[in-house]
Amino acid sequence: MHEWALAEAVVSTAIKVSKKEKFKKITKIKIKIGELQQIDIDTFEFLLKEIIGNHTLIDKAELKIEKEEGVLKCNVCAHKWNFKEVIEKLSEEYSEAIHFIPEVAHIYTRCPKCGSPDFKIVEGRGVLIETIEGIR
Amino acid sequence: MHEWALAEAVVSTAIKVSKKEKFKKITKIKIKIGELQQIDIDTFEFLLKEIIGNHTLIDKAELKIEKEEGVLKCNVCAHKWNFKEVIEKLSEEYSEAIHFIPEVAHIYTRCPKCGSPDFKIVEGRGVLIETIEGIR
Amino acid sequence: MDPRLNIIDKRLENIKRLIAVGGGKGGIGKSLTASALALTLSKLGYKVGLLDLDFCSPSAHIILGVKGIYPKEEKGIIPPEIYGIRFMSIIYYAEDNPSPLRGIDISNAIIELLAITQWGELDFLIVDMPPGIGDSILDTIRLMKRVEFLIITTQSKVVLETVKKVLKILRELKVPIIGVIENMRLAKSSFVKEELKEFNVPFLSAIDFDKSLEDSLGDINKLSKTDFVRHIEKLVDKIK
Amino acid sequence: MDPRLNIIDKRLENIKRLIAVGGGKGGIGKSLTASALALTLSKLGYKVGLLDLDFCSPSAHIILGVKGIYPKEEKGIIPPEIYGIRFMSIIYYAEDNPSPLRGIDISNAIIELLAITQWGELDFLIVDMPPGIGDSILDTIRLMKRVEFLIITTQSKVVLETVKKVLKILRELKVPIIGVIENMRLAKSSFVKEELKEFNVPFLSAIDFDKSLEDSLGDINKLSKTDFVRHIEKLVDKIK
Ligand SMILES: Nc1ncnc2c1ncn2[C@@H]1O[C@H](COP(=O)(O)OP(=O)(O)O)[C@@H](O)[C@H]1O
Ligand SMILES: Nc1ncnc2c1ncn2[C@@H]1O[C@H](COP(=O)(O)OP(=O)(O)O)[C@@H](O)[C@H]1O
Ligand SMILES: [Mg+2]
Ligand SMILES: [Mg+2]
Ligand SMILES: [Mg+2]
Ligand SMILES: [Mg+2]
Ligand code: NI
Ligand code: NI
Ligand SMILES: [Zn+2]
Ligand SMILES: [Zn+2]
Repeated sequence: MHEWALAEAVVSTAIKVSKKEKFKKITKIKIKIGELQQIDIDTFEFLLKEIIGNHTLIDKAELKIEKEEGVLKCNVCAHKWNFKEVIEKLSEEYSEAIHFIPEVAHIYTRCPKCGSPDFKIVEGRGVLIETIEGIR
Repeated sequence: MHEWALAEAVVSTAIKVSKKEKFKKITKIKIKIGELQQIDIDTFEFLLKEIIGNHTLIDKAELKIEKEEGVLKCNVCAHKWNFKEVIEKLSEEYSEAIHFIPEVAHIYTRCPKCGSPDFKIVEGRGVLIETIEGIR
Repeated sequence: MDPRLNIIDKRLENIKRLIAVGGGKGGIGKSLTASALALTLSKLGYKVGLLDLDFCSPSAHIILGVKGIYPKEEKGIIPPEIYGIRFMSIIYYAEDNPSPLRGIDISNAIIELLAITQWGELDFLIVDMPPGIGDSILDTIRLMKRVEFLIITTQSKVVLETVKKVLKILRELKVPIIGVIENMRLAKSSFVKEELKEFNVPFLSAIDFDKSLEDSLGDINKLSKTDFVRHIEKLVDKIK
Repeated sequence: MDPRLNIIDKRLENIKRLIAVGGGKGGIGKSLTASALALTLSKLGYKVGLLDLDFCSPSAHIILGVKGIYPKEEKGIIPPEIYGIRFMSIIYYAEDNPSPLRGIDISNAIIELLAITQWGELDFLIVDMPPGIGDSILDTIRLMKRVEFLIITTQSKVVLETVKKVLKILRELKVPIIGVIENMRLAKSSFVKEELKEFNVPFLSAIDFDKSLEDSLGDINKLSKTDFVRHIEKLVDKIK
């Protein structure tokens, strides 16, 4: 469960933001999980709930977690593709490596059109916080 | 007039796009010139007109050239500032270097708040084409 | 918002000292120094971590002969221990494949590693830097806020020119500089000392060029007996 | 739309051959080879350009002793000539200041240089590559479409491991590889040849480690008389 470390990062961020915004209570956190990181949403929610349970500031927060499609764009031929198209062909070992460090997608996958490893991860890389809501 | 090389790049791009779009005539080109590159708009327009004069595909195109403010954002302290704030304090030599290669702003300027050279050029770097319009 | 940036301080909070081994140029002995330093400190009984941040040419695992170990998953990733050193490197995920990573990817991978690695308590985290004054060093300075630099140089004009640039930028940014090691010395000369005088940084050691060093790479017993490691053992008092 | 990307082909169209000198690692003699090669080809009467793409540790100007020259502005920038070589480097704009450029900035600066430099007619453009498999090499491959690579290595395990990665990625991307030069040889050995056998690339030369080479850097007369340059002169037939 290395995901725990990322869930803790989300909670840390929420607490930091709420201090800045002077929230008495955090009511809602919206999170996007990029496809490249291949994190199971239910697992992540479970871990998050466990961690926020220890903080009264945030323990009642509604968690909204959504998947974000992995979109890649080739710097050579400008082709755009979805991570789904390439993940299926990957061995478990390689897809696990991408799970830990999404950038190794440049090592184990290629532009489906021209074969280049030189592409941008446009969206859907990893865990992002969209919004944090609270009451003052 | 090293700007000529960039003006030629604009015209090359317009011709390339019009081939793809099957334009018979290019009617309008909208260009943004980022502040970091410190290119005089009238000069650039003059050079552009000279170059498009040689191509019937584009010689009647309306040119719309606008300045884009140089916006920088610090990766360390998240401060945002405008290139105008720092350019005034620069020697002519350094600002000319930035005119040629805007990235050397990282060498000769710093985040006004924390002093870091580690900042993003958010916008206003150099010459960009916004739109190319034509008739088929 | 990138949540990872807000957990890195916590991941590093139980590390007493963060020492990056740099110099800006490649091929000057940064990886050898970082590896030898980690090894020496570990032998002295300190709790030591070694982080190889050179994603294109990771070398510490070759120098130390690391093979067949892999991090454990437990509330993050736990670096496996080798010779008492908690060792973290891109090789666990990249193996020996080419890593065609642009700067943005290097930066993202560094942030990820720092956010998910559970170092635990350490006396020293030694960071083996890649060449360049790019994403890796900028992120090291930005994210490992207490980092100190140990600078390697050689007598070469081209190396010194770059080392001076690194010293200049570290000084400007008020990043602590532990000192300079002159490596691969071919002849006694005060050239390096004089060239770096203006920076007023401690000159820690001069290590001779050692033809037989290469042969000891990957073999911890041979390595421990080299002049190189002996030099590092001697200068470690000035660091710890 | 970035207009610069659509003019680079035109800027390079009157250059017969584009040769990048690489190897992935630092400190293996890429800059020395690139400089010596440019010099040798120029002496042979070819029209030669030299482009230093190492923005953090630019070295070609130090090796060749370039000083006090600056490009002319004329429908772009025209590289000044030195020893018959049209020489382009970040130093005209960065001088000897530290260049804290992230990958995105390096990429942008490369694109700018390629878009505004008017090389004119050249038989050879020699490109001195920085270490790494990052923005510089990816942009070189992407933007200089006809580029061929000349690969430098040493006998070192850590160097070879990286050189193999570079060869792997070049082979995969079908970028022509002119051959490999083994540099800084300390002892005769077939180690390098054997390690690189699988890549089936021409082995061009083995250049010994030369203690006195350093002393000739910056002095074109001394440099021309070194064993290093003599080796390059001999192998140039296999390249041109
Ligand atoms: N004192 C020395 N004598 C001889 N060879 C050395 C010495 N220090 C380093 N080397 C060799 O130089 C090469 C580069 O060393 P490395 O530590 O990988 O440098 P860097 O990390 O700075 O690129 C290696 O082959 C190493 O064996
Ligand atoms: N054959 C050689 N013998 C001795 N020193 C060498 C040799 N080749 C290169 N060097 C030295 O190695 C250092 C690095 O060379 P350089 O060309 O700058 O490498 P790179 O461009 O790969 O970083 C320089 O100090 C140079 O003088
Ligand atoms: Mg190294
Ligand atoms: Mg291997
Ligand atoms: Mg070099
Ligand atoms: Mg100087
Ligand atoms: Ni996991
Ligand atoms: Ni100009
Ligand atoms: Zn592609
Ligand atoms: Zn700042």
